[in-house]
Amino acid sequence: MTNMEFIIGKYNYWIYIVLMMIGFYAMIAKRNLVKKIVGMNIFQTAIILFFVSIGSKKGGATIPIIRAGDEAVNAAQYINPLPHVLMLTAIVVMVSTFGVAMALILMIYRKYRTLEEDEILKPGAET
Amino acid sequence: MKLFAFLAVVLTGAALIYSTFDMPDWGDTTSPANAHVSPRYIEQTLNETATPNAVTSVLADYRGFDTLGETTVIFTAAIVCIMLLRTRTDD
Amino acid sequence: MIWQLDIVILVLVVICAIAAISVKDLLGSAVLLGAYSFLMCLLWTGMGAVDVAFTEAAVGAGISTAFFIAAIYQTTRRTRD
Amino acid sequence: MIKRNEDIIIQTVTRLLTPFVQLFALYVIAHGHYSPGGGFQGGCILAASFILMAVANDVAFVKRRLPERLTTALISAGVLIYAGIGLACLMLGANFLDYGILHRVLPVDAVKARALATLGVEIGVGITVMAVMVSIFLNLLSAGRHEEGAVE
Amino acid sequence: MDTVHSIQPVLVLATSLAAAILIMVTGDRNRNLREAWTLVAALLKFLIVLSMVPAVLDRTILECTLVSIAPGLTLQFRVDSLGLFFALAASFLWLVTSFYSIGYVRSQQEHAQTRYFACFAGAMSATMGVAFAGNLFTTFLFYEIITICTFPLVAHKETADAMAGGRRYLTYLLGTSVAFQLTAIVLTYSFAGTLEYADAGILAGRAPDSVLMVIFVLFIAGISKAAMMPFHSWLPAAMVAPTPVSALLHAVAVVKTGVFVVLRVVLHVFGVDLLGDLGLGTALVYFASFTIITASVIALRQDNLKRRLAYSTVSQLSYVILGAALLTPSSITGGIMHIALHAFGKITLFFAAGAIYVAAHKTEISQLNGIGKQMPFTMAAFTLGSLSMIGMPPLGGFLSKWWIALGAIEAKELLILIVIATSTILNAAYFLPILYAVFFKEPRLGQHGSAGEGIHEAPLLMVVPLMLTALGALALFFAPSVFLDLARGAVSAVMGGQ
Amino acid sequence: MTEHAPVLIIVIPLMAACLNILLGLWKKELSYPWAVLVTAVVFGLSLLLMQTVLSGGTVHYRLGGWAPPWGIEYVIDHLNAFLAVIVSFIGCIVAVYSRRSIEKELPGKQVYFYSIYLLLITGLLGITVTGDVFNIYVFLEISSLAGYALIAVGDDRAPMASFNYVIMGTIGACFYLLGVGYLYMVTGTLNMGDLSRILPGLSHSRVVYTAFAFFMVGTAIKMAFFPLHIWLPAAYTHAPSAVSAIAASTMTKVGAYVMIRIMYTVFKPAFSLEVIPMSAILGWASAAAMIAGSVLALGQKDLKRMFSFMLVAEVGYIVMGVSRGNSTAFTGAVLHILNDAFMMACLFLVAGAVRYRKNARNITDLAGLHQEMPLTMLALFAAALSMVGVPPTAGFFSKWYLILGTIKAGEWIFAAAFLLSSLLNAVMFYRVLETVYYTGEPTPKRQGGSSAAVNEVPLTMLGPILVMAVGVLVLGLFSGRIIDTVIRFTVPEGF
Repeated sequence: MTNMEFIIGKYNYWIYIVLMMIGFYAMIAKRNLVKKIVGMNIFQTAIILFFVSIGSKKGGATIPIIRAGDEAVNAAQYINPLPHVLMLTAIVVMVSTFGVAMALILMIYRKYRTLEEDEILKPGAET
Repeated sequence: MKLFAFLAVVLTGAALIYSTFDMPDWGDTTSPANAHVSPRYIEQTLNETATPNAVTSVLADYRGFDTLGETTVIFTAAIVCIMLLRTRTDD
Repeated sequence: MIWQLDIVILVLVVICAIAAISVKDLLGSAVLLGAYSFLMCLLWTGMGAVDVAFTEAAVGAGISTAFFIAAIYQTTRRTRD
Repeated sequence: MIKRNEDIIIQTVTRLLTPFVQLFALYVIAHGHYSPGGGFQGGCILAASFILMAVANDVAFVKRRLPERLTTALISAGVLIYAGIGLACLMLGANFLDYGILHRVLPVDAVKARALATLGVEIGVGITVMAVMVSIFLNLLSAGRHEEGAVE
Repeated sequence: MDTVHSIQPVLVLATSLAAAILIMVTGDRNRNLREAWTLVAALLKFLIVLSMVPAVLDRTILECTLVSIAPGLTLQFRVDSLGLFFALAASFLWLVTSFYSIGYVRSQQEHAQTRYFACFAGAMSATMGVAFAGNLFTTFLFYEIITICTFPLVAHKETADAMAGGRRYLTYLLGTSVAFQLTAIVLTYSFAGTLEYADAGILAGRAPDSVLMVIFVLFIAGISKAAMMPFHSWLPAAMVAPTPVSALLHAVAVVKTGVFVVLRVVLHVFGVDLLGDLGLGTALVYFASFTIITASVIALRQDNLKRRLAYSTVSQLSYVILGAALLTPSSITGGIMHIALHAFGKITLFFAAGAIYVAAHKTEISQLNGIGKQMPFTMAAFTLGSLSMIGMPPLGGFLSKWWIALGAIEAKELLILIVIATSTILNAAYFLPILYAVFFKEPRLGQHGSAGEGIHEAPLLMVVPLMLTALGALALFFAPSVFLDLARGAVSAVMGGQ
Repeated sequence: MTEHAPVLIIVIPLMAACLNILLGLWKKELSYPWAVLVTAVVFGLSLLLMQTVLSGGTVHYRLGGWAPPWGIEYVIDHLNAFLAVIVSFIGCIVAVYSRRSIEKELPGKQVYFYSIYLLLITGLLGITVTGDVFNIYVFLEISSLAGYALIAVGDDRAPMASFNYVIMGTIGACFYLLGVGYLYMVTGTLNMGDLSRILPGLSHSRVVYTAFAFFMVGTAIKMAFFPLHIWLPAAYTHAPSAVSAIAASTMTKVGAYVMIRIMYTVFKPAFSLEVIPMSAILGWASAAAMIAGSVLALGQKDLKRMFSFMLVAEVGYIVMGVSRGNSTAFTGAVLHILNDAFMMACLFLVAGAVRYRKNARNITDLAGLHQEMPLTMLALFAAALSMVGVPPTAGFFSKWYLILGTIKAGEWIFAAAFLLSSLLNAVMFYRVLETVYYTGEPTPKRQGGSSAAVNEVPLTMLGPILVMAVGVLVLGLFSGRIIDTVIRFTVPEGF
């Protein structure tokens, strides 16, 4: 395996890791609650990228919608639909979590009038 | 804190990249992920569910229960938001 | 997909992600997140995941951004990091 | 943005656009068998049309067309449709969600029954997703006070 | 030796357990009825225990398996000579103490009497459980229940002092039993595969010597109810309890449970032969000797009567362990006998201390000058009790010391003879001055100038029991037959009929 | 109906949650009886399921009629059924309890509360019965979302505690999902049975190692395993009482269940314990959890916070037992899942009752409560004994097996950690019980009749508390039978 082939074979995974780490960093290091949520979003999207990468097929495979009249369907011609299905579910989960987190942020803001974690955690910050 | 987080992230990332060396290549048609379970969905979706879009047939039929769960997740999210944000307590 | 385009999008995705978590304005963050999602859609379409891309376009770039902006509208745009 | 500004252009365009968006959403839901799309995507687009309305006009405008009690009911109704189809299979003697058995009550064979049931399921999902998205959005936008109509 | 299934041991437990429940249900509404439950249960219990004596003397073992919770963890009762010996002494003394308690709390108008009597009954029930336990698990179970039931009794006064004493009590007993005893039990189970007592021991040949030694040390450290030094300090601390509690629980139930469990471990878990082979017996002998001497020396310096008695108890308990650890038939007989003989003597002393407190409100020894004239009966009993402690014939205490000394000669541990002699001298040194002061010193004129006046005997309900136990200590010298037969039965069982 | 029980225990609470919303639009008062009814039915069904498993062995149920690995399959063996019975029972009891406390703590939100409560039960049961790794993720998210919400509606700092939980919970769930992805990548299947057939041949792939690591970290976060427990104490302290009770007693246990499934069903013991030194890693971490949890609990003033830290320690117990690699310790761990569910439920329910009646949160506020709430305090006493591990309460027996197991594995230090933790628990509960029984108003010397007015919580709260307290005692006596009939069969092959 040449270097180039190796890189082409893996670079998608590397990008997913980079994105995931960006999100991960935001989730644990950022002080602003909304930024944490943004990080969470990036994190989850990166995972979706990873799953989609698993399912992809090179060499002429097409989207998994079976052409009418195709009698003997050859699986190699179509992209693997299973990761897509899983990721549809994951997206829904993602947006649900996002909505809930936003609702929580609203609640927190109502109580503390700020979204900075260190200000919230100060004793007596409640209004 | 930030430095610690950065270090943790870099270390995790490095470990993950290391693990990619054993992965099947991107887009490999014969990788286990593409060869074990999924061919049946593609080959049989028309015969078994009369639905050309394999994603739809897997989503709503083969793995329909996942989708029921998914719908429940979003249902939960809605009820949660209503409960959390609702300031009125009457009605 | 043409691999050069693929690379460009990948680079843009990473830039958008970094920008989204580092801008000092949450509204800007929201928009950048939307852009990030949309670029992701392109990437996935390129890989043949049309359903996922479609959903992400509707959710990530659409509904999520709307939620985000609604929440910011109710709270604040300011952020210290 | 959400203030009741009398921007006539935006309001008019929205009013013109909304039916088409909604029609497209219904198409996406119904055509999920043959093209990308399905309940979830369609539901999102349907919700987007209402969100567009809320943004262009105000919350009360949407509330008149889609009262809160209705959205709440629809949220449940969608899930119930889905689970109900599953239970119907169970009642007819097959396993849960085994749509094939539905050919006993539908005028089609077992394979077609699966496709039809899939459509039913997608409709259920679509209803829920639409109602959920609208409900969450309106709640976020008005910070839980959208029953009162206009927001400050 | 045959084994018979019998529910008698369960009945023994059930009587006082039922009493505890009935006492709680009756509560303060009807105090006579509440006290009646105590008495009825005590009597019933004693009778049932007595009814088992003939069978056990016939070398029959009564067994009863209640419930098998898990392999090894079986709730099982087994009445053998040793257990019955302990049960007999304890149940008789409970009966006596019940009368005494009623007199005491009524005259003191103690608070929370319902709790007091309920816990009393519960503790007795658990003591019987230990006496009849057929395996280590059952023993441990009831051992813990005793601790928990007696805690409210120790802390009964609810003052800061009482709470501190109670806390120390609980810390030592619960702490050591969970940390050491439970570990030892777990280890025993994992090596021996069983927890049931056997006459020849269950650990022989099951584990490497070093592990056995560790287990032994854990056991001895874990059974802190036996008040071996350095785990003795809960006992003086627990003297904050009302006197009947100190009397019964700290002369009979709790501490005797401790030494009883040590006996069980020495005789039925390790077995005489194994301990002899490992040389652990000798180690324990010296350990016990140390406690005997040190505690006696400390007792010398105490002015508080109950504390002096407490240290005396610490010292005397180690006699039992000493007897067992010498591993000769005579010494073990002596050790076992000492459980009963010391109990009779010590309970008399505590009763007397309580009577003095009730009648004269005096707690310090230095206040007791000349009190013998005001309270002749009490102090006569006190004299008998202390003489028994010292080991003067014709009192019971002499017998056990005699046998232990014999055992020491058999085991060729002449040093132990010296220990016993020293201890006897020390005993005399801390008891005789009391007697002298009580009978021969003139009452010191107090600030009120009315010393000695208005002091007379405590209520009859208290004096009669203490006379009874004092006479018991006397009678046991002349007629130890039942106890002696049981003790010999126990010894012959573990020594293989030597 | 019997053959559909596996799916009905999921679908019934799910549909009931939806119907509850519709019912709520009509009559709000119906929510509570509806929730109790549904949870009771679910409990009945789970018992039925248990019966089926006991008599006929493992139950397989194909959803949608598709054969695995193409469709989703429910596989219910003794472990699943055991967990389902625990979850549904506690769910039912806490539902009964919740009426008054929710009326007080969440006025006007009962309809939504009970819907989300039912969804929580749905999610937890879904995790326990499914045989598909991705399906677990979906139900994990249902239960997590419900959990976030239920915690967020608690008292003052609850929203922030819940937010931290959202962040941690999402990381956990995402790691789990990544684990699923990595496994899918190298095996191409999501079915547990199928995975366990394929994985042994791949035991030297770095991808599989990574997947395993992701699974472990993900479940560790979900079950609040030290040192990833940081979200838990704040969350359970500030949640409404009924929520703390159900969450503390079931959510961590279900997390532990997932860990067991991953370690021993998906990956085989040969991989989890030999190829990867998981036994040592988890052993030391859980020893740290036991000690740290107990020590931290020692420093707390708030009752619920103290219990939360104890929960962290208890999770350590369970993981210790699971990771020892012998059947004795494993039996102890599974038994402890049951016992701990009861103990924790009892403790948190008591804390809730105290808060309901006295509006008290701190240990010092318990002073002298034994006169006012004698039965509640008796329940606290029973649970405390069990936590310390005094026989014959349930806690003793699971600890017995756990300690025996560690000794069997020759790990003396871990056995010592158990004892130390028990001792610390004893100190802690001594403090609490001393406050309850020996401080406060001095008792009058003579009590004529009822001196201190007994002022117990209402029957709907007291009943569940007493059920739990009695349960702690009864389970102790029956633990041998439970082990013989159920737990014996849960021990994975290869031990």
